[in-house]
Amino acid sequence: MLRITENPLSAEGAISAVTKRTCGAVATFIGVVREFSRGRQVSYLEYEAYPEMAIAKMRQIEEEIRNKWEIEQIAIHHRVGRLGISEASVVIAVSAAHRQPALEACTYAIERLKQIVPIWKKEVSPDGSYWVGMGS
Amino acid sequence: MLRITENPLSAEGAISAVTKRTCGAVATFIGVVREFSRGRQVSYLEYEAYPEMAIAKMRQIEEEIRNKWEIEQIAIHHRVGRLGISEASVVIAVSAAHRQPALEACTYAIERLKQIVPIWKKEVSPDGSYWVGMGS
Amino acid sequence: MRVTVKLFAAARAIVGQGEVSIELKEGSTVGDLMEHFFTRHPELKGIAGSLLLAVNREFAERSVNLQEGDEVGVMPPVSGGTDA
Amino acid sequence: MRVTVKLFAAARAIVGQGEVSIELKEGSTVGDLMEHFFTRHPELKGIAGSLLLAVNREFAERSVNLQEGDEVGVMPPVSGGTDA
Repeated sequence: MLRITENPLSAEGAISAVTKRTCGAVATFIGVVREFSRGRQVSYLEYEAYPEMAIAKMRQIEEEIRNKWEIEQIAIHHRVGRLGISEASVVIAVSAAHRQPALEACTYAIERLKQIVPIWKKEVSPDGSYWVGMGS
Repeated sequence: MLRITENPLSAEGAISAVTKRTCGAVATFIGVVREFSRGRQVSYLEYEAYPEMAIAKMRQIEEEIRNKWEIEQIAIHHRVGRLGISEASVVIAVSAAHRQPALEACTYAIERLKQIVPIWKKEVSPDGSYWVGMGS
Repeated sequence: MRVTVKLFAAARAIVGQGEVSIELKEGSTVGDLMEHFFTRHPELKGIAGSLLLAVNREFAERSVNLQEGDEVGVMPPVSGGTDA
Repeated sequence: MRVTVKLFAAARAIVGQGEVSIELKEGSTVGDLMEHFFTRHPELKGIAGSLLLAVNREFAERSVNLQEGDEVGVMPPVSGGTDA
């Protein structure tokens, strides 16, 4: 359920993968490429990962979540490579018997992903390209 | 984007409908039929709506959300009629430039839906059927 | 005056009809209308405390005055969305 | 002893390689390894304060001692997920 891939992401696929007969709720978060970033027009993004460590850190996030909330399943799928406007960079889907743990765990997952999962993006715009996160 | 329907719901459809070029985040909540409810085995659920008032109340929820958060689009799709285990009863999708309003508004939408939108369910189990919410 | 009453879920099951047209005296309130139903369907009175009422698709108290042509909704507490 | 260094994003762009194998003296730390890079790539030193370091896929401080065969990650602050 933890995946780094160059292929387009499917929210429906992640939702189906986490839904079990005991689940009453599935919360998902989808990060998509915006047309503008920090005032700059974006042509496309290039995502790069440290794949083995990224999967290990996603596993850590899953463990943290299972220690905090009663959830059933969690899927975290992150895309790498070139992504155009409105394409999904990340899909997180969390299923649980009840809505509150599903929603809270989903929010936690995207916050932690942005903190500890080694994935980077380069914004490519008409006037050049920029690695994001280097003090920009 | 506010809909009561007898047809199966599509999370992907709701997500696509709310995603615009200015969006960086889409949060969704999917309510699904659980195999067990309050300790009883569920065979299937029958959802019934007061459709005109339900749509009016969904519109009220959208207005409340737009007054509280900077969101782009919101879709609330609720299914009525007979639903089997693991079928989706409700799909909420909220898009925004940023993740926090999308996630918070999505959580708010399902809470308010359960409070003010006139939709009811009857649980049908092997030993009879029960309208939910009547003090049960 | 004549009002349309729409009943839902357990309220519909008890009354046996989803929609009823009723003639009321001028000046009748939602509460007066409910008494009409309680007389004919004592079982409905048993759940009276939890019933929600609406006039023209907006939740309303029993003290609200009805007008010719109003649509009154009689319904149990809502339970949509998800049980989760 | 020999360690493998993997560089990512801006760090990879500055060094011009994504993976380097380096021979170090016994007892070297992550910080010693970084000095090796700073000498050869002064531009990397310019972003030294924000670089994240990992040993065998776990974040590590510069004071950590390296062992034969370790995999060291040199990377900018992460920016995955979404900009939103």
